[in-house]
Amino acid sequence: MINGISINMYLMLSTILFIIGAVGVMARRNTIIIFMCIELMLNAVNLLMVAFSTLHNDSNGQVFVFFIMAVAAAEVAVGLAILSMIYRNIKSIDTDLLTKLKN
Amino acid sequence: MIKLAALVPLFPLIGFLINGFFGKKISKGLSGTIACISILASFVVSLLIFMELNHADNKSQIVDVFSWINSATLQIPFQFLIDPLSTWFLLIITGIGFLIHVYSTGYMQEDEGYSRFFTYLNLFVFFMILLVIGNNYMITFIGWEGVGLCSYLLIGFWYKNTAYNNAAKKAFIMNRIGDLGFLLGIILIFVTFGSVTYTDIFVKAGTVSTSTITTIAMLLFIGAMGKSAQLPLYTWLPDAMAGPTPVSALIHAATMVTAGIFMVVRSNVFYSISDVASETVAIVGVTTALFAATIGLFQNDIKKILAYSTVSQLGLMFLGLGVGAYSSAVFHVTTHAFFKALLFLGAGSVIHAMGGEQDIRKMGGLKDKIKITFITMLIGTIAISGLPPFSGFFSKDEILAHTYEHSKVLWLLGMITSMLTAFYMFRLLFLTFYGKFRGTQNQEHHLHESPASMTIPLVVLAALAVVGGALGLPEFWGMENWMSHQLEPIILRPNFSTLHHETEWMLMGLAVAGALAIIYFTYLLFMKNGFRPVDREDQLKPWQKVIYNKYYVDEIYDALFRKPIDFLSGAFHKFLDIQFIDAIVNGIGKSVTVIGNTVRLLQNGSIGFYLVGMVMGVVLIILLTFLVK
Amino acid sequence: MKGLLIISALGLLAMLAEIFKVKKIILPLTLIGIIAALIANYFEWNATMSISYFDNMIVFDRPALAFSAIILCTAFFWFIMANDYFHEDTNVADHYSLVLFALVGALMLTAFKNMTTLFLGVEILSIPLYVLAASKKGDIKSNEAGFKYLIMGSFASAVLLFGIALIYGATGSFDIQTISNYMANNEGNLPKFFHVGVIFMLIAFCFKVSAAPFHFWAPDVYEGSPTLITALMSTVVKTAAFAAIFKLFLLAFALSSPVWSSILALIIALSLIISNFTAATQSSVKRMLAYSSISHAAFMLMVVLANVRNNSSLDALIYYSLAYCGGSIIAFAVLHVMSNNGGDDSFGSFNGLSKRNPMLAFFMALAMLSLAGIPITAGFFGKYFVFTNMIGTPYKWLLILAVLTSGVGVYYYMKVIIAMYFKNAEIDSAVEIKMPIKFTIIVAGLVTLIVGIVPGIVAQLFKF
Amino acid sequence: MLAVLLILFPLFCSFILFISKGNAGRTIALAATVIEFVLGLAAFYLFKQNPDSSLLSYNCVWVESLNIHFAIEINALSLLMALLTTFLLPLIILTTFNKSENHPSSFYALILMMQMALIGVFTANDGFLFYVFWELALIPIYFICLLWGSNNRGVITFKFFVYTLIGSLFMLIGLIYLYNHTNVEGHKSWAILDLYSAGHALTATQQGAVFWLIFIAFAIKMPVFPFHTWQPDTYVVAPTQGTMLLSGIMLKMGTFGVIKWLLPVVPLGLQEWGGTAITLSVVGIIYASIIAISQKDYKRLIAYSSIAHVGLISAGILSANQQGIQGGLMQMLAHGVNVVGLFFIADILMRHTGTREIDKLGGIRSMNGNFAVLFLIIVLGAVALPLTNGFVGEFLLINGVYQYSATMAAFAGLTIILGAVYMLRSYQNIMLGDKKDSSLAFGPLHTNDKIVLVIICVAIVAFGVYPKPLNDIAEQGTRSIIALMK
Amino acid sequence: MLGYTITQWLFGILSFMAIMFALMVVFSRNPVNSVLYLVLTFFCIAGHYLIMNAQFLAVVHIAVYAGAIMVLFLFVIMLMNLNQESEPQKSPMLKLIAGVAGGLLLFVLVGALKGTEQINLTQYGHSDIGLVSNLGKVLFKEFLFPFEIVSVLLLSALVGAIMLGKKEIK
Repeated sequence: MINGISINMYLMLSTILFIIGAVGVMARRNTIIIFMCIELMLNAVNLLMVAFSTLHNDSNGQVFVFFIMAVAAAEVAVGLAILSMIYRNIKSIDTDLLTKLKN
Repeated sequence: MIKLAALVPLFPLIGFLINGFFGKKISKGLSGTIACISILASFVVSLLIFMELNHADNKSQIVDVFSWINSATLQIPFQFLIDPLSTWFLLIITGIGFLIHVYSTGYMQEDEGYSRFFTYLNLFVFFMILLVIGNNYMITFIGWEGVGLCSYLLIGFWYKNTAYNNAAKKAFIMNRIGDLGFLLGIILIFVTFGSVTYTDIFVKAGTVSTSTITTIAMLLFIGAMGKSAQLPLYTWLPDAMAGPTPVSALIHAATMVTAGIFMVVRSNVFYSISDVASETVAIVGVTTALFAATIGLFQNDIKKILAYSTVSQLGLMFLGLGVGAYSSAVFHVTTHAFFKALLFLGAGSVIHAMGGEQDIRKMGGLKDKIKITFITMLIGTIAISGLPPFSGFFSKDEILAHTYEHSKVLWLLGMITSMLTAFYMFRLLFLTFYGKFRGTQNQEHHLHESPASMTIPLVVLAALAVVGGALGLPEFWGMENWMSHQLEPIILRPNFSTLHHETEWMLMGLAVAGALAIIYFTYLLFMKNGFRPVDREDQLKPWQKVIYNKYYVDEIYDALFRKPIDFLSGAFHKFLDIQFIDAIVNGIGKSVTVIGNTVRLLQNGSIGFYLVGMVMGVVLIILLTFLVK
Repeated sequence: MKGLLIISALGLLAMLAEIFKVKKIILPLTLIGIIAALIANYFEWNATMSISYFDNMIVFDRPALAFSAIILCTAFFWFIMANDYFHEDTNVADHYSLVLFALVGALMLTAFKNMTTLFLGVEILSIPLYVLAASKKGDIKSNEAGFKYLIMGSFASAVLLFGIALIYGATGSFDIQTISNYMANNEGNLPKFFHVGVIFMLIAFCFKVSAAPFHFWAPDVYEGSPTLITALMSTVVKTAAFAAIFKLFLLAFALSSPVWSSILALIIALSLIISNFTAATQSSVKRMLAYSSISHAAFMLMVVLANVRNNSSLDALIYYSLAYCGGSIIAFAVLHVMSNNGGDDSFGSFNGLSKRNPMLAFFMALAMLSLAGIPITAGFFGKYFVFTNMIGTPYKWLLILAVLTSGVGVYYYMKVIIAMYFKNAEIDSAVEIKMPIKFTIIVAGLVTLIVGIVPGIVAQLFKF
Repeated sequence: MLAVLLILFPLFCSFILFISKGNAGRTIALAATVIEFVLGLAAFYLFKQNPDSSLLSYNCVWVESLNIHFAIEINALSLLMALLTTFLLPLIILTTFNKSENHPSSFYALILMMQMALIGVFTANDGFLFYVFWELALIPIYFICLLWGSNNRGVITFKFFVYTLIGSLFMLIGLIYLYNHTNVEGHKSWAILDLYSAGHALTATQQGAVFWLIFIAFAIKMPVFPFHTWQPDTYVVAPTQGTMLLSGIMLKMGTFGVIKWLLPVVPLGLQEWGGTAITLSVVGIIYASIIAISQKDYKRLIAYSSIAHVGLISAGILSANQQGIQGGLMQMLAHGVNVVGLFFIADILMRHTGTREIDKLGGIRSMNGNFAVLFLIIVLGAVALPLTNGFVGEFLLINGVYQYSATMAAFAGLTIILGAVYMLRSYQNIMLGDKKDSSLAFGPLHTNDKIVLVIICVAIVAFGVYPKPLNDIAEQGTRSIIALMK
Repeated sequence: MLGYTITQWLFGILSFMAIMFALMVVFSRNPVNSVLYLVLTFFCIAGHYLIMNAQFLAVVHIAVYAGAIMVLFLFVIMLMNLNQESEPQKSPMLKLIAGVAGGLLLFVLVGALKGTEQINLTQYGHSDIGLVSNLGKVLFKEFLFPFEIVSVLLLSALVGAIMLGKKEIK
């Protein structure tokens, strides 16, 4: 129990958020939105981490969240760079146009 | 001398090697001489051995040469057995062989394959000697197959002629069928007795169950059928007449075809133990005899007639074996060797004179042109027809007497056979030598007596055919049957005739009377009424046609075996091998590509789809791990 | 540890070198640095006891050092081979530093002792590779490769994080040792979601080593990226990932193997089938190699599955990665050469190579044989070790499957050899190779051969 | 030491050949193989003197961690096979002398490498080493067929390669399985005797599994029906020398393997499955013989006949008694010599007349008598006429099979008849009669062709008449194997 | 109220909003909107952090995500002016499948993520772990190495981004 809220609640919440993010990544074809959905997934994880760390009274979890944030930032940076490059090349960021490599 | 028994096969071998390697280089005369000398030498040796053995008190002596195959308990030494049987056959083989060699020097004079011919002939004699002299079934088998090979080579001697080649191939394969039986028999013998050496196994034969013995005897007899042209494996022998006539005389009359008889006599222990086996032998024998004789009636090719008569005579011998008259059979082998060789050589001389013509319808009136041939052949014919005091009479009569003792039916059939024999033999004689010449002009004034090299053997053989009977005079004449006493040591149950002398006289009388009657009938038919065999087949009555075409046996075999196998061969190859088994193998190979091409469709390049795939994977895994329990 | 520091320092130096306009020295500098790192490794190897740094964040014990040695050697030759590729490119320094940073990540993966370092290692290894995959800016295929790699990679790391979070939740710690102690202490009443966490991590790593059904990214990315980067991915990344897998699933989570072993078996079977069968139908050698790398991953996973808790599994992994690195370095180098000589990745461009450049053809054939696992090449012993580990397990059917599929494997590897020796080239101009690449190919070839003939030396080299 | 020399010398020579240029290769190769043959004879002599002379065996650690040894020994079995190999190789080299291959030296180099691997297979006393050599033998022959074969060889040789490779991988698993069950003071071992004892220790079912795992490899190699379909095609497309190697020696790897690496390993498995295997072999005999009858291409005919022969061999060996195995050994030697002779005949026909189509040929007898005689002798050897080398083996084999089952023997014996049928038929169609095609011409043989044929014929007759020297060794070897099966 | 404490109410509301906004992120057509929704989601999550008295983290969270990353997103969107319906409604199939897959995943995870009651809590006591001082201690003591090594990560991201971003110098 964290301040009267069962850890299961947090587990469920972050799971749901995680899955929403996953669905977004799967379903959307707009690259930007896909990135955002990934961020969403990472945040779900963050939430879970924090929840557990509070549960355990252990600050490691929260520290870990910092690292996740850093990584997220890095990924976004690189991702957007690639994105812009793609846009430069094909003037679009629709994933349906990114299927040259197949079979 | 017995210690040197190895010499007997050695001389022909040497002859073979010399002719084989240098035949082309040396002159015809020389190679012929070498061949003859080698045989003569081994004849002399055999003679010495024979005499020595007669005086020796140990009637079966073993001569070791070298050890051949060892496999644990299976010990097969290269070893010779000198006993009355083998020595006697040695004498026949080398003796007759020598005569025929001499004859051949004349007969083959014009052939370009002269030295090759003698090479084969020597090789044949070598193998034939091995066959009879070996002290175990393997050595016998070596000779057995070896002579088969030589007959293959000699039948197909004129290799340019496809028909001859086919005949040769047929002979070899038919023999092989028999040989398989023989081989299995040998193996069974080994499995049963742990040895294949005669001197070891015959003593143990009593200790084994009769059924096994029967199986062994049967298997061996299959071999004999092949070699000695008994039903149903006889068809190769008439075709084998494709070979040069001396070959027919030596291989397909005097020696090789009697190998079957030799082998049965050799293994008489088994046959005496197993009645089933010997019954079979008798029945097969008499059937063959009758069957072949009937075919003989309508043949027009002089050699074919003799061939069928050979088959039927062999049948008689097996009849003798079947009824347990082993010595009589050997006796008949001997006499038959004399007169049949004589007849063949005579026929050869006729053909020689006729310039290669073999159809008796185109002969006639030759008796003045080629006197010696005529007389000698006359003697031969009388001998085979079984008129006293010629050799054939005694041997045949002995067999028939024993048969009568054994079973009246078989005896009757035997009688009929011998009468038929008399018929077709005299038919041959009359058509060939009497009446007026029916051949072409230039054949007519080309007619001439053969050279001495050919006539001398004829004369010698004729003499033998006359006096040969002396070897086995009937006991009830109060004379001792030399042959049967000679063979006593090697025969388990020598059976002396138990008939009343009256019966024996009666049988003998019947035989002679029958023969005479038939001869008279033939005389009326062909001399008085001048009956001639029709020229064209369609003039025959249906039943005659059937016989004339040898009961269509060859055609039946073709339909039963050759064609189906050829068909199967094609079918297996095309359908089973290529379109089934290989197709499966290739199919597996192809399926790779097929599966691959389907699987790679998953890789459709869309991220969304990939991720769905992954998520599905996750779902599946979680499901399997945690929820499916 | 020192090795790791040296490499990261190298990364920085490479960037500085660009600033001070002394690009020429980068390559020699890098090579020297890598050698230095190797030497440092060597000393740490012989150190009496393995030192743990920063509260057990990272420990270079012997397995770690062994794996990192392999990685460093591969990297060494890779740099030699890659230098001409860099010269035709404008921002050399960036490439160098990125690759070096990736190496840092790889080294961390061999030596992590804590989820944090694990996670960071994965990311440090991946992010530069995302960039490198996309580094052919003009080429949309390359972009696409980078993009796919990035998206799916981050998806995978999200999964990984979720797993870590769950495990953390159960055990209250990120420290590997603590976690496995925790498992040991209350075996039996481990919470269910802990196992879910383990499974999630397994999945994430299956993704990293591209095992089916998480392999989708691999073929596309391998094909799209510049050939040399593909070489890097298929060697360094795989080795590092397997080092991590070894630490996690053969040491840390060994106790929970009942939970995941059957799953792993399934994954392996799937990977074997999909990879081999698809590879057999490829027309591009590069893509074929991508698929084959999947099947090799499956083979190495078998070692994990066999889960023989002694050095034999470690030997097997090390040996297999060595063999595989050798083989694919050669293969990709040859591919690189071919594309420089007016060929493309298709099988067709290998036609008649035996006439155009016998030496190249021979070593390519050697590499193919090794990858196909024919004696007496390193690859054969790799397979052999795997079999020996597997045969004791209840998953014998997997062995049969492995045999059959590697039969298929022989098919597509042989296709290359046939093309080289049996088909006739359209263009029969001689293929010329630059010295460094030739050097790399020859050395790798010799290693493949020698290690194949006397596999003992590897065991001699790494005595655990 | 001599054993090692036997293996290393060809390897060394093949390296020399790889680097040598031009037509010197031919001579080098011939010299090398002849020397190798002399070495083989030396081994034979040594063995006669003292079967367990230290020169004949060698053993050193190869991979210590896995306890793999480079353990080779020339015992009775391997001696026979080594003799066969070393005897045939010079002949095979000699057959190439009047046709010009491209890259001759590498061709010979591959052949010699092949020889090395073969000797290795026959002498290896360490399971792993055996497998390695087994695979090594595959690669050179694959390249020989691939590079010097006739058209559309690609697919066919490829099929052969993959087929045999998969088979041998199964064998590898079987061997590893055994290895895993070995236990010598606590650690595993690859030594053959330990593998034997490990195999004996297994339960019947396990042994059955191992039996099939290992037998598959051998069955494909031999090949036994129904794993044979790669063989005729491969034999036909392969260059003559390749075919000779495949049929003359490589095929023996399978049969030899059964004797040394299967029978003593899994006695129970044999009891359970031997019958099935024998049945397959016997079916193969009849099946292949019948197919051979209607073959048009002489080379293909020989290929099928070879399937029939090897079927008999494997049936005899699998019946696992003294006669069967010994016969197998003898027949392996005989068949090696004969089939090489036959394929060489086919090659000569091809070279002189430009065709192997039986129906197109004919009447050659009248054009070249000597050739006809030599050909005939080889044919007789192939139909196992007494006093040719073929007979001893065949008799013992049928004998062995008979002791297993009379009916089987009867069926197996059909090979005597069918063999005669297809061999004589083809001989007649090719050599006898009149020539069907007037343009057909057949000049005198080249000297070295004649030499090869004569040597082969001499061997055929000599070992038919006096097989003792080899036969004794075969018996000795068989005894030891039988003893190990207990 | 209704037997729930304030925090529980807060939790409920925040969770509801978070999920709603998250869904909006996924389903809104216009990227800009989804950015905004995402920011809102982040705020909710920050709220959760506060509930769990991880105050510092909440602040950092807002700063980093809403402040930095989202702005970055907006920049990109604006630069490429993607702020219109840039997604023609093709392939609803994929969407459907994706939805199904997500549903299944949810289902199995809900099924699988059991056993939180088995967690045995080790350390109790001071509940101020979320405070800067604590985090600082931990971060610069145990987590020093990761902290340092992250610099490599960021550096490589930096380099990579620049390398890809800058135009070819031809």
